[in-house]
Amino acid sequence: MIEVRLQAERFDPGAELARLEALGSGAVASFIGIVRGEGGLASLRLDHYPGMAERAMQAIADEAASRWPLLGLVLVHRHGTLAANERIVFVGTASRHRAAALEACAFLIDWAKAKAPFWKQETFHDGTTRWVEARAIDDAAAARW
Amino acid sequence: MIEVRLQAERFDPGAELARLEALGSGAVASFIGIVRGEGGLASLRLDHYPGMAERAMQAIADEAASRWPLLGLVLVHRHGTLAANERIVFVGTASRHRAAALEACAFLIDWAKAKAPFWKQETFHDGTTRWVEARAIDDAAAARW
Amino acid sequence: MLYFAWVREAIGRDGERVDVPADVTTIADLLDRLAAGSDDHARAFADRARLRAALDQEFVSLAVPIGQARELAIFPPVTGG
Amino acid sequence: MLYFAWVREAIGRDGERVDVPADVTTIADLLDRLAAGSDDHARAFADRARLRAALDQEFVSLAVPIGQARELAIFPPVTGG
Repeated sequence: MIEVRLQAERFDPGAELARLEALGSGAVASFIGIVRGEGGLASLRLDHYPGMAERAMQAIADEAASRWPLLGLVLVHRHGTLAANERIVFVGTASRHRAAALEACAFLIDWAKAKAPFWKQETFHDGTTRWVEARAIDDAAAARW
Repeated sequence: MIEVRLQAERFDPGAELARLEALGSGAVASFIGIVRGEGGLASLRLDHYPGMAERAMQAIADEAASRWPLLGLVLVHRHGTLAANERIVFVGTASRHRAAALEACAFLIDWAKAKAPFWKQETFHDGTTRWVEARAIDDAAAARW
Repeated sequence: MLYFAWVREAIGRDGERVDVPADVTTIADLLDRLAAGSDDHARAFADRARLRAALDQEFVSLAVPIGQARELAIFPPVTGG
Repeated sequence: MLYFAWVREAIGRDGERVDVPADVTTIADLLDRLAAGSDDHARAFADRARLRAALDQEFVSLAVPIGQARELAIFPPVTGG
């Protein structure tokens, strides 16, 4: 089961995990990225490149599936406007081997951050907006795989 | 928030994750270990060393909290008799940094497997039982941290 | 051409049809040409180190020839996840 | 002393009170002494490579002196998680 979803709607990590757990693999890892509401942040807007974003997510998922023995993989990324404390991204992996599940999970979020066409714009309570700057550390995290 | 629980009762990963997400850290990682129902397995019994098991789990959690900048950490391990597809262990971490959350999560399950006094006994559908043998790979996984 | 994030805001639109001049080879060449003809483009393309590109939905360097590609996108380094 | 997993099954009980003889120093010494006095203990302690110990709830090697410890546990390598 490889499942990639780009959506405006919220998602439920417990439900995503339950589907991965039902595969009977024994080891399920997950990562959730959430909007931090600090520094006066009111909301986050996720701009994306329609078409390419889905393709890039699918390519990243396929790459993970080729590198690790996974029984299941779920990658969900939201777009549009998100409030503080809303979930942005979910990565879940199921494998017979815990190391494979955990490593594939880390790989997926590292590559999703560095290689999928999304851009974050912050809006603050005072009305100002700011495009989030890319960080060299994210490229380095993606390059280690 | 550091929370360590040894319990016979089932747990709900979605509920555990929700509490970690509510800390506002932005990055939440988790690992779930589940009884694999293959090879004719009917049930798994988890023997443990009362008193020492809780102490070892707490020490492992404290070690993780000292090594990574975590806002939250949950380690739940069940004991007693578990059916196929039941959850055995939950590890969840919350951090501002995704690498910290993911690494601490991997550390916690590696050390829980190698350094907490639990023993698994398998019962098969034909009535036979077998104590699971420790694997050198688990010691190696714990030693890398 | 498609523009995303602050590149889109600087240029003031999310894309435009561009016929690649015969003497333009690479993406960087095309950005030079567009910058020469419009202040908005000049401002958006001023700092090439802050720009990334995708040609027919594949990430490429600005030094890559455009060739027969049908879709070119210009945007800042990605920040999703 | 406390026994867990197949060590408990081999000995047939989950623990017993043991007064450490004056000429016994290490955990291994004590296992030798108990094995000499009971077939069940001898069988349970036959392969020392498969045994682990905790002294007052801390993992230790079998070569460690028992000293004034109040609780000694013998068990196979752990397999939880």
